[in-house]
Amino acid sequence: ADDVKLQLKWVTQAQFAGYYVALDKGFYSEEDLDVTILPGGPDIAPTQVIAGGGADVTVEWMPAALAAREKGLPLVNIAQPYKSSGMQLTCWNDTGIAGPEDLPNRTLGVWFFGNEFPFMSWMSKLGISTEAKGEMGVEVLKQGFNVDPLLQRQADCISTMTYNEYGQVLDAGVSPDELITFKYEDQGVATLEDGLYVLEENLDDPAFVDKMERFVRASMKGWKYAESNPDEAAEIVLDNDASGAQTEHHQQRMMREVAKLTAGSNGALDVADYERTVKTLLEGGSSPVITKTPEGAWTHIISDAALK
Amino acid sequence: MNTQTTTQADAPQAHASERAPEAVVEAKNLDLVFPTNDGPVQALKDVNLTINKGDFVSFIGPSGCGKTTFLRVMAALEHPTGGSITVNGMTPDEARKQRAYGYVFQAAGLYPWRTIAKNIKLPLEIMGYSKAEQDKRVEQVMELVELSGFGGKYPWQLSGGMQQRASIARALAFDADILLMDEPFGALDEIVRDHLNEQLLKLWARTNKTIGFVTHSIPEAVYLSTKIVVMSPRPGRITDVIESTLPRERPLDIRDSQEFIDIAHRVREGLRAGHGDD
Amino acid sequence: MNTQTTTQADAPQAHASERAPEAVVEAKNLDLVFPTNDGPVQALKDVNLTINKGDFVSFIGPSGCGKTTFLRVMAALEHPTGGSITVNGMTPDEARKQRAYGYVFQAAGLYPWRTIAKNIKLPLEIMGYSKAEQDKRVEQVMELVELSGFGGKYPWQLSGGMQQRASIARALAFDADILLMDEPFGALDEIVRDHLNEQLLKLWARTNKTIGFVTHSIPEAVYLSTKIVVMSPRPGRITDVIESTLPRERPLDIRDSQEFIDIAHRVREGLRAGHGDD
Amino acid sequence: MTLVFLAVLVWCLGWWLNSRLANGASADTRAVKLLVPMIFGVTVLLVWELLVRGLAVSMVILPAPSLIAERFAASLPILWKDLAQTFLKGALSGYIIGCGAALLMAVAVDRSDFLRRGLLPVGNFVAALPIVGTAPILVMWFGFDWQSKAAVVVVMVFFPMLVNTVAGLRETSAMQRDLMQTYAASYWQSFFKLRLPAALPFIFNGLKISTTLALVGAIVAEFFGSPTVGMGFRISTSVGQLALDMVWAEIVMAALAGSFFYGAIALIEKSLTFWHPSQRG
Amino acid sequence: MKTFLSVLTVLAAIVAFWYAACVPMNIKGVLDTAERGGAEVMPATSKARRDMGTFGLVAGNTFAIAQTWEQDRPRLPAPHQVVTELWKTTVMKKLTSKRSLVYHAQVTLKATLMGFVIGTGLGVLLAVGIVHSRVMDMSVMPWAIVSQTIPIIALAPMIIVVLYSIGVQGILPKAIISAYLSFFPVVVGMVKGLRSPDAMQLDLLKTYSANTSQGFWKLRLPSSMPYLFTSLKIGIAASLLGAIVGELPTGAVSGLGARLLAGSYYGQTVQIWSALFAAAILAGLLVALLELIEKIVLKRMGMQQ
Ligand SMILES: Nc1ncnc2c1ncn2[C@@H]1O[C@H](COP(=O)(O)OP(=O)(O)OP(=O)(O)O)[C@@H](O)[C@H]1O
Ligand SMILES: Nc1ncnc2c1ncn2[C@@H]1O[C@H](COP(=O)(O)OP(=O)(O)OP(=O)(O)O)[C@@H](O)[C@H]1O
Ligand SMILES: Cc1ncc(C[n+]2csc(CCO)c2C)c(N)n1
Ligand SMILES: [Mg+2]
Ligand SMILES: [Mg+2]
Repeated sequence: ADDVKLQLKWVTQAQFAGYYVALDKGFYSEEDLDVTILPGGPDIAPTQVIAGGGADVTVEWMPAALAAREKGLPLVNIAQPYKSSGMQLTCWNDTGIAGPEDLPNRTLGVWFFGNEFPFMSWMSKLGISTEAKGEMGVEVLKQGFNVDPLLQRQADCISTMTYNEYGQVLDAGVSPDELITFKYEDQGVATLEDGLYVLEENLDDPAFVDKMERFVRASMKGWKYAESNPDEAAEIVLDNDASGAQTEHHQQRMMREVAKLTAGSNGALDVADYERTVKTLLEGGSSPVITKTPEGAWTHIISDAALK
Repeated sequence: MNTQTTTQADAPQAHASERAPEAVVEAKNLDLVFPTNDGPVQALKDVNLTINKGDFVSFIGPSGCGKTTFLRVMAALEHPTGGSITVNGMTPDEARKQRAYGYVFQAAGLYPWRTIAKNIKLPLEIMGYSKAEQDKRVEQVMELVELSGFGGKYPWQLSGGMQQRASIARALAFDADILLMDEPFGALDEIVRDHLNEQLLKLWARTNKTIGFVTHSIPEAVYLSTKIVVMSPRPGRITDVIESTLPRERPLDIRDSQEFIDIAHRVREGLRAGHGDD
Repeated sequence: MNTQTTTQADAPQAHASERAPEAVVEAKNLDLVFPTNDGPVQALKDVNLTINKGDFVSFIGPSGCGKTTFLRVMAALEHPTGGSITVNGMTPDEARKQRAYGYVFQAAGLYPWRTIAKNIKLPLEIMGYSKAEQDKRVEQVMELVELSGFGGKYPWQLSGGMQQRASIARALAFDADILLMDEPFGALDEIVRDHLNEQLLKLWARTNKTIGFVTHSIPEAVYLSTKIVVMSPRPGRITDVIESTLPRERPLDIRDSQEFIDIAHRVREGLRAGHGDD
Repeated sequence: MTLVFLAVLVWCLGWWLNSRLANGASADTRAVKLLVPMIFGVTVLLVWELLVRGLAVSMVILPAPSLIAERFAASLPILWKDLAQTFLKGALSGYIIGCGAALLMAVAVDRSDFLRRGLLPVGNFVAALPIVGTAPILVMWFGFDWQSKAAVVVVMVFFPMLVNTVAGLRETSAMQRDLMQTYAASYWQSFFKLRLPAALPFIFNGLKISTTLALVGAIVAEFFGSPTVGMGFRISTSVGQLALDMVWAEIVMAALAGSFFYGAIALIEKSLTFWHPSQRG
Repeated sequence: MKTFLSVLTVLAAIVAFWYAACVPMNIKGVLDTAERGGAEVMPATSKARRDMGTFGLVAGNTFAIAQTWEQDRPRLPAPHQVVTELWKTTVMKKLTSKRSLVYHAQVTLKATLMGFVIGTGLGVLLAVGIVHSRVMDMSVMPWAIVSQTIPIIALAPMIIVVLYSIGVQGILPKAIISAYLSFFPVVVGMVKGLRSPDAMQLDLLKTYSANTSQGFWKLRLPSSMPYLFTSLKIGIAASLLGAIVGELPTGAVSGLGARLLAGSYYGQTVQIWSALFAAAILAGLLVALLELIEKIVLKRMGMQQ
């Protein structure tokens, strides 16, 4: 069997259910693959891991991948299981925030570590400075791993994923009508999340391309299975979580929300989505993530072959 | 061995006829046992001793016989496990609170972060002497022990003997009633020793201090003391107490007198007996 | 002051007529300056001395006159800043490599993690004696310094005097040609001291070692030595070298002879002169 | 490959030069004492540069020192802002509060045998709490700004400092204490005249350990939430952007600031504990 | 015995203070929950409460005090919550279960011990080199200090990636990070210890013309023993911290670090605290073990009175 090492963007959770399902259901071994899934975490930059040869393929958000490409690490998108973005800004209703125009003079929690680019683009589009609080500026906090800043009211708004942190806020006893959320999709600044990326040079190797074809095929099979069997998928994720910290309830809900985001994708990258992402990123204000339109940042060779 | 009881019983009375003696230290059936991990060590056993005001008492005996320990008991640095001891009619602890003691340790024990002058000044600072008085006294005692000019040096820059002299100066700088000295002159040569012996006698005569003095030198003990306590080890006890018949005024050449030689002889015999014991 | 040069120049010749002297230590115009932060200290100045094989040389002088320093120079523990010194015709460093020295320090300096017996064994281990030989020798020297039975104790379980005796035993345990002793008997009482003096003389007679000996006691220096070096401080220099006319066989009561008293007198005068100097 | 060979050569050369200097006649001069570690450092940097170039190591894994230096020079204003936030506000205030509180506590602990016996084991336990766990809690309690970083630093430096000071205050010899007893010195007299000076070498030991802990603690705490300025913030964001040259520029800044801090404390130590055998050399 | 009593008293005081602290720390969360549950709260809205002092809130809502010790996601969990969680995740779980703290502790312990061995071994060797070679002393020591001013948490991911790229993975990268943290205290302590013999002790060996290795084995090493153990005790605690830090960039899949992170990720404060305590207890056990060895060794050497 061929070895494949997959580096995830974050810890083991239903966000990556498709891969775990493919592994657990034997979809990978059917394709004669021996897949190792490497969980990520707050201290892991998947792009760095793949650059160091620690993985063959990685799950990454497109802004980070394109940024890495500009830094001289030629990552190529070979498949895009997530059709739409799950990122949003979640605020307390009682702070008086009703629309984006109310954001100035607020304190907002934002994820950094390569995940700040969509937010920066959005702010720049709104003409809001992220340097300091004021009439036309917001105070930005580097948000940690959890939703405490919102619950403790250290921030008026924080970044959440529809499938994860938002649920955690609700789990803390907050009811949805206490909150107001701004989906990046709705604001027109959505960027592609959770694509599969490999190093460009590897694509010259037919054996590697063949391996990836089979990998994408099996992964998509896993994703579709997970979409239709969310509870079983959540169970599989739980079985694979070595930290023993995840709860069933949370993973089941996450799986359902994730299914909404992956539903529209068959695995192939939609070029229109790609171009919208690039456009958003190029407009990223004073210090844009990427400064010029990337070339060759994606390929359909693999998805085409895999999905035919 | 039984000279002990007789001598001691007689002594105070003998003196009493001359002038009314005032007991400064009274030890009765003193015992002191150190608990160590390989069994208890009896450092002092059944020690009885009276020291009168103005006495100059020397302690002599083989090493390990408890001289240091007895001095420490007097200064309330060690507490007896049996018997009783009073100093000026109080417990040693109370006496210490009244700053009755000047103590010279067997090793110099200067503070390395203070210069010699500042080391000597230490007790004066603690006892709240005025700045001017402090400087005056430091000057005086440094001269007494022949260390003038070394005030600004740190202890490690001095030879062993010089350090020891500094520690003597430190004990003389303030007016303690009772001066306890543990082999203060051990590291000094004979000339300095003679000089310091003379100075010490002068000081004693002038101030009427009570002095407890440990030494290994028989001539030194005889020359200085009004009372010589001979001790023997394992367990540490007093084997002889010799009342000196020498006058209080003692020129250095008194050491050639027959009386001196007789006393020295008696001390030596006592010592030898102690050594034979073990 | 000029006794120095004459005595020294004469001495080797005077001896030479009796038996062929073999120079073990030869110091010529030796200078030693310690650099300290408040200026240099001249510890030795223009020291000239010859020590012959089998000599017993005592160094006596006020504290701080450089006795320890000179002993350390001989043992290559300190390096002179001027002049020259040879030991057995070599530099002290080379002599040390040949394990020519036994050294007793001014303080006992026992290793706290070794028992008394193991402390004495230390040099034997280093010099590669056999196990059996080590045990035999430790037994012997412990007896010599009257410490038999204390072999299993740790240093802190002994009084100061006992520790000092252990350190003497340590230096005697191996066959060094040259024995250097820095106030070895300072902390001992007269009886033990007399005993150890006798033992040391016997050992010296038997082994024909060359001995350098620092003491503050005039009688001790006279009783033990074939040559007495009187030093004076600031700067440290030799003021007198006295060749003893006493026979090599010396019973304890030789100390009452006129010859003894005369030599002692000359030493005392030399010492007094050194003190007057500063 | 020639570059790799050159690296080996440079290493040998540097070592040889240092051996000559350190064992030479002027080894004790101030200049040589500075020069030797400098040469060592330069050698390491050269070897690094040559190896990275020789083995064609990707810049996103380990950038060459020359690139780092370039980035450092180009980003001085940012580096300075980050330093002010993390070092001056977070680390330094935490250091002062933590060490000061530990000193006071040490005096209390030292006065009472009961406290010493009871508090020290508990203190050792608290000292063993891993910072990775305490930092998020303290960020939650004290907010995102420098106050929470200072709190992390306080927790980190408090117990090393306490343990050292308590040990130092007990360091006096029996004879030194006995001397004070014969003077019937009061507690505070013997504290200021004997125990404090005697404890100084230990106190400085604690202060020196704490300098390295303080900066590292403040930086680590920023990983768990911070405003958008600070060395830890910059490092974690830059890693995400694969701006490894910036990461290393911050690390260099941290090392510079930390070493400077350590050096300053060591200098004060030298002037206050000149009498201690370890300083007399 | 006396020690035990004192520790107990201090502990009791701390626990009492801890419970008291829970009240103001958690009151806002409790009141928010209560408000959502329809209870009468003073003041009524969360926004108004945000601007009020905690003690005012406590005074106004005394009914809520008991609940501050029972919250699900408290800002400060009450002692019994932590103890219960510890109990549940150690004694009540199978040792091999992923939810057992014992399992995670054992994962961390392996890396810790390996790092400790590497770190102390390296530290001792370095110290020996520094004491015996002036070049080492002058050139390495300052850089050893500099190495400790580098934030390891920033370096750890890079160490892992670099090691990964040369094919080293598994427990070793974690152990190396752990060693990086533990070598320094050992170097410093051992250098001090190996230099602790006083001038006279060194001079004595000189008069015997003992060679360097004899000086090392017979004098320097024995006199460094107390220092060695002190630094070993600091070193093992540092190793544990290093292993935990090293767990983060390896995906934090198991080990106490993973538990800490997961707890933090999901805002499970009780879980964080219990993992924290588990780490501290583990450190305590390791230090206690070293202390025992120290006692035995020093007693054997006659250095303890
Ligand atoms: N702290 C202690 N613990 C155990 N034993 C002790 C202690 N102090 C002294 N001893 C023992 O008590 C006895 C008396 O000791 P002390 O120091 O009083 O003797 P000394 O007469 O002063 O001897 P030296 O002339 O050698 O100074 C000795 O056997 C000694 O070993
Ligand atoms: N390491 C040193 N640094 C500076 N000065 C020193 C050092 N060692 C000794 N001295 C000085 O050198 C002089 C001679 O000292 P030395 O120890 O040789 O005297 P000594 O004759 O042995 O005295 P003592 O009888 O008191 O032991 C003294 O003035 C002393 O202060
Ligand atoms: C330090 C840190 N950086 C980024 C994220 C955000 N993040 C990375 S993957 C992912 C998907 C949701 O699980 C999210 C939100 C975080 N949480 N913590
Ligand atoms: Mg004594
Ligand atoms: Mg001397």
